[in-house]
Amino acid sequence: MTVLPYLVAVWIFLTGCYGLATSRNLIHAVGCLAVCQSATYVLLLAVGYRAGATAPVYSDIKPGSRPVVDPVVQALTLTDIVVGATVTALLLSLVMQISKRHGTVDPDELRELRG
Amino acid sequence: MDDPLIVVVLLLVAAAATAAVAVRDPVRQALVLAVLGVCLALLFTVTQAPDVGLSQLAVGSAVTPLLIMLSVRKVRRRQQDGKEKER
Amino acid sequence: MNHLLPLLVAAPLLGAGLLIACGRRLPRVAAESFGCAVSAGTAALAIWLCLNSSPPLTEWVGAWTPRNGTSVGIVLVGDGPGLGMSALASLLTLASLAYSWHYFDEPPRRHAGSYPALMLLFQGGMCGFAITGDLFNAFVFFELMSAAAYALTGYRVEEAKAVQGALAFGVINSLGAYAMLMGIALLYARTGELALTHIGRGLDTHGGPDALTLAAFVLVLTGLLVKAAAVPFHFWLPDAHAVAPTPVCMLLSGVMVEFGVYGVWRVYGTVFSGPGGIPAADLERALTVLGILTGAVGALMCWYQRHVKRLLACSTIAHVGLFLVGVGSLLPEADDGVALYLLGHAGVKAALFACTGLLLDRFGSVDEHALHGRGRPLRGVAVMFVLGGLALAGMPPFGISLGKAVTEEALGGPLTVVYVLVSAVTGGAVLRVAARVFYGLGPQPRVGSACETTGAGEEPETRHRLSRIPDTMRAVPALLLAGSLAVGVVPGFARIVARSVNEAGSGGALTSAHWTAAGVLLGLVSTALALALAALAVTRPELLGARPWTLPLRRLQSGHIGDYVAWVLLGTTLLGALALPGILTG
Amino acid sequence: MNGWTWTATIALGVGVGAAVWGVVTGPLRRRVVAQNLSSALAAPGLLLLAQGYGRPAYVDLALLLALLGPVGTLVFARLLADDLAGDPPRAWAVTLAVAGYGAVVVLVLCAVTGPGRAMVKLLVVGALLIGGNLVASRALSGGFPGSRRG
Amino acid sequence: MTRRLRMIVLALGGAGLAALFVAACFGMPGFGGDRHPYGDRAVHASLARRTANTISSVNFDQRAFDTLGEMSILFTSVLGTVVLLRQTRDEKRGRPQPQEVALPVRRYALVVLPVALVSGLYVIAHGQLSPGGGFQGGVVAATALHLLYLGADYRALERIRPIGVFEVGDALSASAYLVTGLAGVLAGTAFLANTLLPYGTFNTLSSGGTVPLLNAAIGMEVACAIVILLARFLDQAVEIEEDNGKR
Repeated sequence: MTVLPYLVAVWIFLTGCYGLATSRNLIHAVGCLAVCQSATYVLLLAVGYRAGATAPVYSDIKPGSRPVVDPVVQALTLTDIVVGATVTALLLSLVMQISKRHGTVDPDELRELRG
Repeated sequence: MDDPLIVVVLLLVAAAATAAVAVRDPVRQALVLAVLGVCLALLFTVTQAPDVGLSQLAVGSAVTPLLIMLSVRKVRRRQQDGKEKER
Repeated sequence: MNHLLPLLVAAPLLGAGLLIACGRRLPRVAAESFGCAVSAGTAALAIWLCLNSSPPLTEWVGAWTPRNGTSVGIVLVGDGPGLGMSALASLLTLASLAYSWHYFDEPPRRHAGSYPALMLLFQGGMCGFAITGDLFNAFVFFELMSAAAYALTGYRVEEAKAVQGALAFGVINSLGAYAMLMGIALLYARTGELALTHIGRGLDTHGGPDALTLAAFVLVLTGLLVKAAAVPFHFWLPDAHAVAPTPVCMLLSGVMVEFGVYGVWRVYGTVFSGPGGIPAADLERALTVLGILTGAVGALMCWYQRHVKRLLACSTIAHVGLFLVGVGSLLPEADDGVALYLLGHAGVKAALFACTGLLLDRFGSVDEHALHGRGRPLRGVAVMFVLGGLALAGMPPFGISLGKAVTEEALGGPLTVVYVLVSAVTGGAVLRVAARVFYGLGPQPRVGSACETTGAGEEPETRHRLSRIPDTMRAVPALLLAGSLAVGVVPGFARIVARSVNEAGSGGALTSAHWTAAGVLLGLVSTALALALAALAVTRPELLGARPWTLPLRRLQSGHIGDYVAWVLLGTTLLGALALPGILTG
Repeated sequence: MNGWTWTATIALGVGVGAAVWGVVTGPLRRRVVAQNLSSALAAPGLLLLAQGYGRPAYVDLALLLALLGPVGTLVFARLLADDLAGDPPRAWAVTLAVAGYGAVVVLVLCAVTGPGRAMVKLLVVGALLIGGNLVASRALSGGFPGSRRG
Repeated sequence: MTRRLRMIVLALGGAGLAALFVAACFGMPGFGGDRHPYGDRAVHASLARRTANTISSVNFDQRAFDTLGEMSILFTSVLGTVVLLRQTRDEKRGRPQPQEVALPVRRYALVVLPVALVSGLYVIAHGQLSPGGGFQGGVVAATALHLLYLGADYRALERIRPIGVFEVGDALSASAYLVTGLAGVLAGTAFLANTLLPYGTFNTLSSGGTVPLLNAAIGMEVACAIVILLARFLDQAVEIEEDNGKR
């Protein structure tokens, strides 16, 4: 158990990479990149977890009454999720333009840049 | 202390992520990504990160699927137009 | 004065925000002037801070100054190299904004400010990355400069190549950034800190290096080396640099790629150099092997290109290899040399891209073969292009040559040969282009092989093809070359650079950087070699033409995102394997 | 762990596990239904967790999921209307069962909480959850007739 | 490069990376460990500044400079998307056609829209107290508007969505974040330091100094950003078509 969350994060990252490398559709590839990114969230939060603790949000509990988990990793992850979505949008807009200019979104059929 | 719960949700996330890669059609992948978003939100909740869970729910449940589906629609429309022109 | 450090980031970002807020009303000239003014102001601030950066400035953002040695805030470190890099980035941004002044193709309707705003955001990202002393913050600004760079690379959406190159750039760099974030998470798990120096201290207190240290090192370096385009992480670079608008290329090749090298230097020096980090011998092995590989592959790819922008992009890869070799030696003298080299290279490479942009806008092509002899009327540009080629080859007294000489002296031995050969080949390739395009020397080359990117059929970036070249576009490369020359000849400049680099990096071991007879001689040798190669290539094309054994190497550059991702993974494995021995024995 | 979290573990493991399985396999009509039910199956789990952890603040998560989950399904219903028109999903039995599960969970929690602001919030979540789920199912099975484009 | 070669390279690289990762995992401190020095300091600092939600305190006070960077990435990506999805010379705009929507769906959309909007604002406003904040609430508020597209049609959405206003709002809220930060420099302390505002009473809406201000700026920026982003994508998918196209 003590390493399972880390191993799951690694598994997700590597699976995402595999999907990215073997993808036949650029939209699918961008989706795989999002999967890779979610691996980083899982890893960060697993690192910040403390057994038996609760969230460091004191709107409904008294400060100091219960142990709390690490807020720093949560702050790092939280902003990254929203920002990750917009970067995904940026990449998707490039995919749309590729589909317009090349008439395909299959990376195997893109043959403009070589050598 | 909350071990079984975390293990169950971790396995759900791993399964959904694997499926999101294995499903090759972007439409179906978008469906899996939506479910992956829910699973991730559950994972963030059980690791006591409700803020992060909210962030994931807000982004993953509607915005990301909408972006992907709109891209698919645009790409498909183009390809249909292309085929009609060829005829 | 410390409080002014965050302004290096805030000023360009605020400028961009205001440009977008008012951009719908603003006429184009006003938007562009505003962009130039903000960029120039930031550059001035960076230079002023740089001149006052001894001893190094530190600033805790939000006034979270440490209590009992710990803080919860983010620290900014304004030492010589950091401020120098932000000054360089700001000056180059200013140069590219001036270069694109008024000439650049029409902005999207009602979005006159979007191009200068993106440039300012790019500048802000680079400045932030340069001065931050916090690992996660470095990642954030790393992403910021990447996001701006993707958008700028794909700016000409009507070009099929541009969008494809930009997507490859985006996907590979994002993947690299995620790898870096995984590495940061591992370091946080071990040390529970995010400030660079605290992480380093945390690793040291934990004891000797183990698998976790190695994995964190490899992952963080993967992100940085993807940005630096070291082999085998380099595939995105020719695709992106060949298609980006010329002013953007100036920034990408001139300074963004170099930020990867700077990041490696900074992260190793502050995080992994202690007893709990990666042993020096391992880093030396890893960076030297990757650097030599990068130099060799870059030089070969550079020589066989006919698309001029692609050729310049490949030469950037080759020179990055040389930077890595220098940084990997961990000698203070080599650090000085690389710093000077980097400054000189930025000016020359940006100037060469600017000249190529002029060709594109004038003739609608950047193909060496198609342009054969057509550049004759552009006398001034020809002179600048030749000077750029000579400087790239290492001709004294350009800054590149000085930097190379200092580094070569520090490295000594066989690595000097690598330096001379790579400089000669890349410089020779540029001189070959100059001879063919601007002077029409040699026979018209025959049609090349099927698997290469030609530079024909490119759209000019201006509204119309230029009939005469605007003065701004001519002045910018001239000034850039002059700057590169100044790095080499202004007395005392090299000493200042060396002092500030040593103050920041090598624990105060002061060394001096100056011209030596051996250095001048080596510079002249590589220049002569480059001239000889160019002359041979122009007069006897078949002698140095495509060889069958180079074909597989060129085929690897396939334009396929899946291939590039596979290579990135292989690169991390390679990096891990190269750094492994010290972990096993230590 | 207490009874609430144990219940949540089983409910989430079985419910969301089934949703993941459903969205990965089978024809498109089954996948969209599974996607729709995933939010309806997860939200009661989140409510149970909030109770089990003793953190009323976590109810916000269930509220947001109940609100946005059906919106996500509407996205698919809207943009896949053409694909689904020929083969509309028919899964009313499952949908109603899941809605009933949500109702039971909400009512049990209401009974435990007792009257007050927290109970109102729970009821709102329940209403959004069940209403959204049913409407989204309706949308999937022909909510956008005559979809051309627009 | 052939598919076979790619798979070989991928297998080699993946295996190496996996080995490295797994070895590293076994060197990590166990999951749920008790040592979080930075985290503990952050909790103390947050309570000292009377911010009930520690995560908001980290985001908008202690590491506000990170959030500045993240916000700029958001701003950049949106600006990039606007530039990349512009209407090019060979494209024209078609009129979107009205869409038939089944009555229950339409009613649901119209009922939920205000609820979602209010929830979004609630999540933003309570950012420094309970879970939530500008990033999450902004996305919810922006999503709410798009119920009009889902429940009615694109024309209805366009009528209430003056895109120019959102673009200006996006840029202004990004600038507002920066100006709040610069106020600290002008007051002589440090960038993004709170110099003017009192920290208020613990667990009330106005507690936490600059946190609510920066939180609100981010909320507005994110909401505007997502609206613009979706508007560009909807334009592409619904309106913009090639000039020589058949339709």
